[in-house]
Amino acid sequence: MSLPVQLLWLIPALPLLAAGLGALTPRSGRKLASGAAILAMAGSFLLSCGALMTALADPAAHLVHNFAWLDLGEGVLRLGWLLDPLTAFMCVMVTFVGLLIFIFSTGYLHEDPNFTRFFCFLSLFAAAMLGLLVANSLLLLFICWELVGLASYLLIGFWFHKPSAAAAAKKAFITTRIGDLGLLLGMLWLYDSTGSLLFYDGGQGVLEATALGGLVAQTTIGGLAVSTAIGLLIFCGAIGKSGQFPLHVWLPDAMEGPTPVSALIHAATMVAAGVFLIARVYPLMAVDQGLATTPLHALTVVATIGAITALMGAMIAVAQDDIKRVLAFSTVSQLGYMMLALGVGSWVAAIFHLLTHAFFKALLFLGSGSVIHAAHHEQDIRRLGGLRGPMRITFVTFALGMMALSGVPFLFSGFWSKEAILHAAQGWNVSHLPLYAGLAAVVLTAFYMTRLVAETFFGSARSDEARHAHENSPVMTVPLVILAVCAILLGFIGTPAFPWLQSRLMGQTEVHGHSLFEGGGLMVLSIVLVAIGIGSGWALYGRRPRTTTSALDPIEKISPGLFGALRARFGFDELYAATVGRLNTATAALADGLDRYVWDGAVRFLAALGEFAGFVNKEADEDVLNGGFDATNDKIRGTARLYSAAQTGGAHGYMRTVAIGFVLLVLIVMLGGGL
Amino acid sequence: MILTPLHLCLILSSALFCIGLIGALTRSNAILVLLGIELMLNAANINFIAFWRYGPNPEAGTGVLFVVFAIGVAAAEAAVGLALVIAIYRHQRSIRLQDARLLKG
Amino acid sequence: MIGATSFSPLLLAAGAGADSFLERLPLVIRDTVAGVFPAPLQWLVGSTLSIVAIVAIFGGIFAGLTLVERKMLGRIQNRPGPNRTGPMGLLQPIADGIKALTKEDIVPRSADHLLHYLAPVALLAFSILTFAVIPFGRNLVPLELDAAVLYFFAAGAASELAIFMAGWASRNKFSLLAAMRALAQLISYELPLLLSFVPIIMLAGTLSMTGIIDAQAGWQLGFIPRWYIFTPWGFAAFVIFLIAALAESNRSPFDLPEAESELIAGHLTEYSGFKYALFFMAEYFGMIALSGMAITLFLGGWRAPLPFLEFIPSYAWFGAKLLVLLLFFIWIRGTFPRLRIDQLTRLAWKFLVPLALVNLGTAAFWSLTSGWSGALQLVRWALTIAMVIGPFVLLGRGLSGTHRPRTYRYA
Amino acid sequence: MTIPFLIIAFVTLVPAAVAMALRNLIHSSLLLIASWAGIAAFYFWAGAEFVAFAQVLVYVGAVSMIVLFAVLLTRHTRIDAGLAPDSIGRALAGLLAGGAVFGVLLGAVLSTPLRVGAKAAAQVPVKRLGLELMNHHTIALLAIGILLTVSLLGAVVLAATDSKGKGATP
Amino acid sequence: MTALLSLIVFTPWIGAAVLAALSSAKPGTVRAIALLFSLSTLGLGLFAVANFDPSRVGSQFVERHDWITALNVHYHLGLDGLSLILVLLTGIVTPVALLASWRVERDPRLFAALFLMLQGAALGVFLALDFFHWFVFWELSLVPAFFLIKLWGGPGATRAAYQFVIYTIGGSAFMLLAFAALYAATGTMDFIQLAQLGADGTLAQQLGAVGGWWPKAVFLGALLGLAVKVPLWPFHTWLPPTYAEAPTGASMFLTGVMSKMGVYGFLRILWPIFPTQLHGASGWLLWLALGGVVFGAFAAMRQTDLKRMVAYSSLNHLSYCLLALFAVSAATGQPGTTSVAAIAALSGTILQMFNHGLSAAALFYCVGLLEARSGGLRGLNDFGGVRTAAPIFAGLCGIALFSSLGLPGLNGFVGEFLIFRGVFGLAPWAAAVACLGLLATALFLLTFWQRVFHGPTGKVASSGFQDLSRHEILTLSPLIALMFVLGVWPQFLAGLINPLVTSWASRLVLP
Repeated sequence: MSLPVQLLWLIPALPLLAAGLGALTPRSGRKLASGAAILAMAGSFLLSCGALMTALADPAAHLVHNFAWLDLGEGVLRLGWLLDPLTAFMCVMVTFVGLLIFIFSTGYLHEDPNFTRFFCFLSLFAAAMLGLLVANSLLLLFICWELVGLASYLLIGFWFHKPSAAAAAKKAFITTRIGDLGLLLGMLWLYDSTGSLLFYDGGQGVLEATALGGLVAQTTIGGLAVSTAIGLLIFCGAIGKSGQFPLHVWLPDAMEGPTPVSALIHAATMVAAGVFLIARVYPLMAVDQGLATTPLHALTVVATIGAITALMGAMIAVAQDDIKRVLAFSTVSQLGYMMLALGVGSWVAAIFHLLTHAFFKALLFLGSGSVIHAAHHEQDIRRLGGLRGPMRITFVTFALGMMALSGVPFLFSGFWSKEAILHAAQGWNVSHLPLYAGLAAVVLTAFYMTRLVAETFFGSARSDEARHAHENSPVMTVPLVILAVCAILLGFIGTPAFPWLQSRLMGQTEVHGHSLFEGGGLMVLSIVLVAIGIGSGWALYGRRPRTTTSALDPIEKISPGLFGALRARFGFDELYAATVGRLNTATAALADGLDRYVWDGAVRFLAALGEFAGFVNKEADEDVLNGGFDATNDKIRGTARLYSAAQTGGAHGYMRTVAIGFVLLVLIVMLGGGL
Repeated sequence: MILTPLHLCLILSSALFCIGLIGALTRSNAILVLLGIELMLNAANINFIAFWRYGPNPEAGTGVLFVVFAIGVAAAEAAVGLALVIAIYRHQRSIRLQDARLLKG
Repeated sequence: MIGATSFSPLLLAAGAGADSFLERLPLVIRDTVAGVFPAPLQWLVGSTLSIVAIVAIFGGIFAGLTLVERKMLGRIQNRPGPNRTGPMGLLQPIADGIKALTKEDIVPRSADHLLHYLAPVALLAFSILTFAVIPFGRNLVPLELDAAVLYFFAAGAASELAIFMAGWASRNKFSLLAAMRALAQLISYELPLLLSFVPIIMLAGTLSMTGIIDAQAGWQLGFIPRWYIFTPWGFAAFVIFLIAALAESNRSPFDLPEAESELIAGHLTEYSGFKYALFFMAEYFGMIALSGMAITLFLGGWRAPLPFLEFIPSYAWFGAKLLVLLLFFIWIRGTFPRLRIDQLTRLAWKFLVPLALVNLGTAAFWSLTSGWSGALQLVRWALTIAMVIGPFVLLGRGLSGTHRPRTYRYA
Repeated sequence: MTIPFLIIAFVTLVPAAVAMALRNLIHSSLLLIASWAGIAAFYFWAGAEFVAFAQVLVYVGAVSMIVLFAVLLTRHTRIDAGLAPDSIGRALAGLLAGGAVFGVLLGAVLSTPLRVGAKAAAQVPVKRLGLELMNHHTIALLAIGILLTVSLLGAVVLAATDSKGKGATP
Repeated sequence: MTALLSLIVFTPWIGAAVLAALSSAKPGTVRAIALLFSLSTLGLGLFAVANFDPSRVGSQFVERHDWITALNVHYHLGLDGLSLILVLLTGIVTPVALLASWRVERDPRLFAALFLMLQGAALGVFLALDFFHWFVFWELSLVPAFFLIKLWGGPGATRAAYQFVIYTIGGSAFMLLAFAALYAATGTMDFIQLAQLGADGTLAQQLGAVGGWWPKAVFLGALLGLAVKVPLWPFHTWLPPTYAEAPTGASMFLTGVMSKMGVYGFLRILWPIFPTQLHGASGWLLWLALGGVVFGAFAAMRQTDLKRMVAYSSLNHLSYCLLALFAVSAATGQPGTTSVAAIAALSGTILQMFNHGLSAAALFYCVGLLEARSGGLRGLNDFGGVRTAAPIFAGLCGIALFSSLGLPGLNGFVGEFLIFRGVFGLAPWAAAVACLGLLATALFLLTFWQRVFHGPTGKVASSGFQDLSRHEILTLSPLIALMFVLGVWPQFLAGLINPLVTSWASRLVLP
């Protein structure tokens, strides 16, 4: 089955249809809404597989279908679909993970009164996300980009009666919108410079040689090449959406949404959209690499931000107690990894990690969801514990996901993708700092994941909720199992010896692998680091499990200051509240004050002047005219009385007069010879 | 003098007109007066048709159109006139025309 | 003079080769008989023949119909109906006729004798006059007039006079009151009746019956005839026409003028014997004529309903449609309760007339959008149906909203 | 040719004249209706089919009804029967005036030599009339429509019973 | 056909006259009649669309008759793409506003008649091509608006109504003077002739002959009249109280249609007649427009009265239109100015006018519903959790909000994107600053939604808060549906104005 590119729109259209159906379904139509959403997703999955077949038939080609959307006379805004291996792989991943999460959600939200609405929003999200993937136009991508933001907003705020959820939703939307404004400006600039927003357009697209050559040839403020400036502005959008430093603050709060949402949007797909965006416009980002004069290369910034984020996220994750927050910061950290990979020039490694991460992080989130559901919405790992026994399937799959994330060697997909990134970072000739940050994050990742598993599943149950937990229904466990299998197997499409995925993404039809042990030193090092991380984690949390809810964390015992800073997430939220928030309030107060006092005051002053003038005028005025015409009227009345005597009031008389008058007239005319 | 069909028609219409006129002039019943006037209108219509039929350009159909309009107007006139009669009757309990001389100057 | 204008009885169009023998049979018979007479008299003989044929055939139908009506009403009311006279009561009409002829003709002493006598005659004459323009078959139009529809209603309008004469001449206050009431009803319902088919004249672009039937020739989608009833506005007009026709022919549920329980049978109180039978006959003729009109205007006249049924002669189709409509009338009589006089007039003025006026606009829309094709065709249908149903619902709501018990001002 | 015309003229004039002389209003109305029908016959004879039917529809069908209703609604008990005091003088005056008009008209008609077009009667199809009405005479048609509407409303208002109940009902 | 435009303008007035005559009609009848007459604009507008030839640049369906020959005044109506779009907007917003006012109990006949008068006047402004009756319509629109606000408004309505009328009349008095001067100098008040004179520089010469500062003074007079009407920051202080105190239906019309009269004036009068002067002033005006964009949004953030908040959002949205126009004017004659950017900016302006009309009307209606449901409350903090009680209301209001903040896929985005695209090409720094406004808009609109609809169920929401009735859904649905349609298929409107805007771009050369 292969899919012509003209029909690519069907992939997002199916979930969109399901979303529309869901919006119109009344609350009681639960089966209808969820069934339609799942069917649509399955359909999209099949179509995506078809698209993948098409793309793999000629991996180097960028199949496009463009059409005019808005004709402005001289400038025509064109949109289009694009099919290449990047799009196809992403589509398959999104639809597959999405399908599993949809199925999981039918169990997770079984008791929610707004069940139909949830599937409407989920389908809307899926539609927007898939639209974003198939877009061949930065504008279409931006439209879908904003729509996934909307869907994310709606889903985070799904339990809108919780003030924290409503606030988190708003925060997520606003924070990502800050980044989006950068993207918007970048897009405007790009459009203004090249006259097109299509990625590929038979040589006319912005990612093709002509346009790129033009962009890199001009310079702008500070000697930056225009392409660099545009690239950085676009990267702003990615920073916001992918929760990169310094706009990462919304992502942990976004965990207020239902857990399947966290799994789908804030782990597997939407947050990866930033990575996808940079990978998509990679030619634009990379075009300034050869330019010596520019003070800054776009990719350097990407790599730096990525490295900072990876390290910072991993550090904060160590000290979080909410099971979902740990995973959220882990996501931030892993996204940093991907950015790092993009920055150091290996976008295929980034996509490889994106794909594997999507599966195992979705697995972890769904696992945590399973735990939360079983434990009656208890999310605090200090109050959980001992779930290994009652929730065997969840435990096993969660442990597999944890090992994949930690990078336990050889068997797990996370290992291979992470190796690819570290390998690329080692090969970056600008700096080795990203490599060191990445290596540090490896240790931390292994450490905090071990902590998480140990606290949640080992030891003894520390609360009533945990004690009464039991395994969930198959509708929730089966997706876990499937995802776990994928988390293991997916690594084998991109091992160094058989880098099938990388080759296809690079547009090659053949696989060029090399020996596993080429550059083996780094691999050994990272294996050792993983072992250290897991070992120390087990030493601190696994051997002597926490016994009471209020017991201090082992690290807190060692260094309360560091642990406090980490738990407070380095105080970013407070910092922003103190600076940006205040500035915002002050500007608003200024704007309002200007209105109330300055402008309105001026108006009032003018009005007072006017009133005074009116007062003077009134005093000067007095009565002018009086008089009548009665005498004249009397005369007219007298004349009229004369005529009225002729009116007898008898109709016969009048008629007779007319008849006689007629006769007389005729006689006069006939006899008088015409007067 | 030759009596053409047109002459005949015109005589017919004159006769009808005068019958209507005499009726209107002599009868005291307002309804009959109105009917007399209707007859006069009809006589005029007969003239239109006659002149159309024997006129120089019967294809144009102007006479016919004129009559159509005249019939419409006559119908309106009859309706309003008789309504007036009823109103007068209700007011004065009489429809003798000479009783209705409110407008005497 | 008259002959020169348009009087050519039973217009001869025998040249149409497609016509089968059966189709031409009535013409052949007439021409054969007329051919016996010398040429100058032939038109006279031909006309007389058609008049005789019409009177005979429709007289027969009238006779049959009285029987059928009584039988059907009987069945509806769970009783056998007439079954004593002849086999299955088939001879009942003849018995009725003999009875009417032999009954004493009573005229009130103070009655206006001349008018009392003239009234039933005039009524019947006017009823029969309307038959002159109805196309009974492909070539069976007794009088081909350019303004045939107008003629039909001009002749029909005259029947009101006869009713007035009957009521007034009887010198009976009930008769007179009932006659006035009947007139009010007839005048009220003449409006929707006329308005209902104005769209058809508009669309067909002619007042000629033949022209209207020609305008309904052809098939939609190959098998649905292009009759006006198969358009949304046409259907609405047909329903209005049918209701108004029921009222015009004094049929139940609008039979107040002559119902026994209302003003002791109204203007018929003082009639008996054969005069009464004439009234009776005239009303049935009126009903038949209006049915024929409905068939011509809405049901494609003598046209066959399906393409492969065209071999059946046209007059047979006309007869079949006529029968269906007449049975429908009888069915309605057996089903609906009678309206009150205020409900009756309200229905006409507040419901049927506005509806018919709106329908005029709907038909105009239909005519203006005749160029729409493809998907627009669906839009056209949807809009037209909405324009039919919307006013119907709104007006209907208004009508039932004002339906309170009658207040008796002078009781 | 002229025989039908003479018959028509007879049917038109005689009922009209009798109607104008009769005491019984109902009878004279019915006779007038006959006269109107005669006029319709004249139209038909002259070839104006459409007008003929319109005449029947409007006069025989509609105006007659109004007249009859008006007569019945204004009928009252025997007061009308006697001659009004001034009516003989008025009748004479009316007859004289009418006769004078007739004389003048007849004189005018007879003394005018009229040339009759040699053409046969022209058929004006209804469709042509309709097109004429809708094209050249649209304004007139609209005016007639407005006039009829207004007169309908006016008639209703004039003839309606006073709502306050001060007028007795007939 | 030849009198189509007159028919468009005067049918609402005929409706007002009919209503005035029906002294004893029932409220239901009155409302139905008013709705029918107000819908006539939409019907006739669509008829005009069907017969409109978008490829022709000039006015179509022109009616030009001598009127006051002594003054060289003509009765001159014409319709081009810009007018057409505004006529359509009027045709959509007015019926919806009347539907929204369905529950007005106090003298619905007068209310409806005033509303129809207002509609006719606004249509006259959009179609008149001679200053004489253009100005008559312009001022006539104030009278019904005044009474609508004063008689049916909230507690502070009287003051707001006076402020609104006097402020606006004050502005237009200067404009009248300016045109008197123009007439004295040129002898014509026909917009097309004046634009011709303005384009080739004759106008400036003729005015300059009177006195060196005359062209500028005349320009400033006209500018002042229009700036108050739009309003241009900082001439906007009448706007928040007026919109806040007016009855819901009137607010919808004021923001949906009347605010467009000002922008229309800028596009139809100021720019074509005074291209040089506008170019000279556009540096300053650009800052003022930016002030409207940024300060409008930030001031909205500060408001606790929901109607005032939406009013400020109107200021913000309309400032985008002016921003685009001023950017085009500022770039006029500059080297390297591309007409593509100017076309995008101007197309965006027109689309934004239409889109703002839809979304602002919908927002005012939503706030009005909140007010009606809660018995007069409309504070930001008076609600909470309304979404639990009224999910449909929350959903539709949310769509309107997101349309207003420019979410792609809804109509607001298209106009704003085009404006930004154009402004970026003409004055990049202005686009960058204006982004702040976008952000602040999102912030306060989401705050609106969060405080009112989200959170725990508040006192208002828990005490029997009804979800939308069928009538209310019907009122909102045309607006919502159009938001979606125009968001996905803006070409429908853009196609009507393309050649017009393209021809405008030729004005990029100064005389």
